[in-house]
Amino acid sequence: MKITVQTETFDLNAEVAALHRNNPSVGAVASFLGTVRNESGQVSAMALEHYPGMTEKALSAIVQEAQTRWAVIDATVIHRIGPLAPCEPIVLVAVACAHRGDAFAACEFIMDFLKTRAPFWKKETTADGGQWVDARDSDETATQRWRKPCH
Amino acid sequence: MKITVQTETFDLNAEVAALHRNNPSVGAVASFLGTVRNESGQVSAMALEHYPGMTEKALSAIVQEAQTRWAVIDATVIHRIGPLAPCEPIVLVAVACAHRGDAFAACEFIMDFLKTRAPFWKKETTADGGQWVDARDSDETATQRWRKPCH
Amino acid sequence: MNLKLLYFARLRETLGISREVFTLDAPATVADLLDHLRARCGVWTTELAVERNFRVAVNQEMANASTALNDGDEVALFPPVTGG
Amino acid sequence: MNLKLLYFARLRETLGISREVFTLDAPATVADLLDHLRARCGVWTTELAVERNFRVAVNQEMANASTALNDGDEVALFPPVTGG
Repeated sequence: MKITVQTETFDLNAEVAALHRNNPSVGAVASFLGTVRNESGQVSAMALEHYPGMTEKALSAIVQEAQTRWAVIDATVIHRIGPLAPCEPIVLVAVACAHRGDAFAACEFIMDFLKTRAPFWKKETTADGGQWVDARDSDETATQRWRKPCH
Repeated sequence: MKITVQTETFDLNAEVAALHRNNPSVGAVASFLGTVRNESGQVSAMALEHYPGMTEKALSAIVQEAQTRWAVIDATVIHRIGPLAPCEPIVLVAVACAHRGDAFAACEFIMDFLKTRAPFWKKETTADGGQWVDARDSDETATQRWRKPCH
Repeated sequence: MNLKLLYFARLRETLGISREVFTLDAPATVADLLDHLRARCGVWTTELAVERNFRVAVNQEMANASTALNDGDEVALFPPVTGG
Repeated sequence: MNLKLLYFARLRETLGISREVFTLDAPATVADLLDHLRARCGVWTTELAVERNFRVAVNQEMANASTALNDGDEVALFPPVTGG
């Protein structure tokens, strides 16, 4: 498992290759790349703040939970912090499994929990100054659907 | 939309960059990389046969169906044919959307239909000679779950 | 009518043929074509038996037994697909 | 007992503080700590009002109002997270 919080960007090829490591049991790598959106055309920059220490713990716990639910061979989570320009990569989650069903589910699970449980905060810079991004209800809804049914 | 059937390998970075194209509406790229498995250690090579003409049509139809179901900004499907060694990449499906829910769903939908509706056939080479890979029931099951409910 | 028949993967190897032109009286469906092919006996009868798991595409679209055939159609026979 | 309080993102800016050491009588819960902070009045009362949407972590794990506090605990207050 690789969990990294860093200011610099990352290389998708290198990360997927490091995750796969020519392991012949791996048949499926699902990955998610999140990038800075600027739909309004108003965002000149974004800054990511986080809670050092808790971030890494929270991400590790999320990946470990995914590993108990699906047959995950290995997983990588990289989240950037600091200033970012529109279109720049923010986050990479990549999961290697034998089969695609496990890889897709684990990757989406990790992203959904990262969005609501990992202590990162986005602040957008526009001509009007800085504005903290509001949490979206849809992210909490996405997280809730992974709840296991009661027995 | 980019649909390619090719013998040579592909570059994940280049494909994702071409798909994203610095479009500030894109916030999410979900991708799937399928690689040649060799769990038994017996597979020395794999060969992919396909049905030229129908393959491209089938893949285009699958991506178009995904575009009617989710808010897909752009999508890329690359499938390799010919001889492949264990651990080599076979298939790439990458989908760019504004939000991750659409990207994950469309990417998994395309893979599930590719697995059961696109005319590719795998043949593994072992010490005993060539062996056509059998279709898996679980792939058909994965496809069926995307059926829309009747109204 | 003349049909262009194509065979792929395991079926191509077992039947020992990758393509042929086949002449059939119109009107006819995929089921009629399969009956004629099974009448060749041997591997044709066993490989194309109703209970065997194979697929038929007409003009590069998935078809079924009742799909009507027309002069010049391209009809492909192949096992369930296993790409990806 | 002494608590190490941390504030992040919008809360850090609005409250005008990023960290402090806070002394509180034991035993105490997160709810008790919040009551003491609200008693500072002004933005403290409005930002930490029960109906406001904020989160509390104790020793880097998500906590709730009834979470017990111990001497030396690190307590962080922050808005709902928005990474990814």
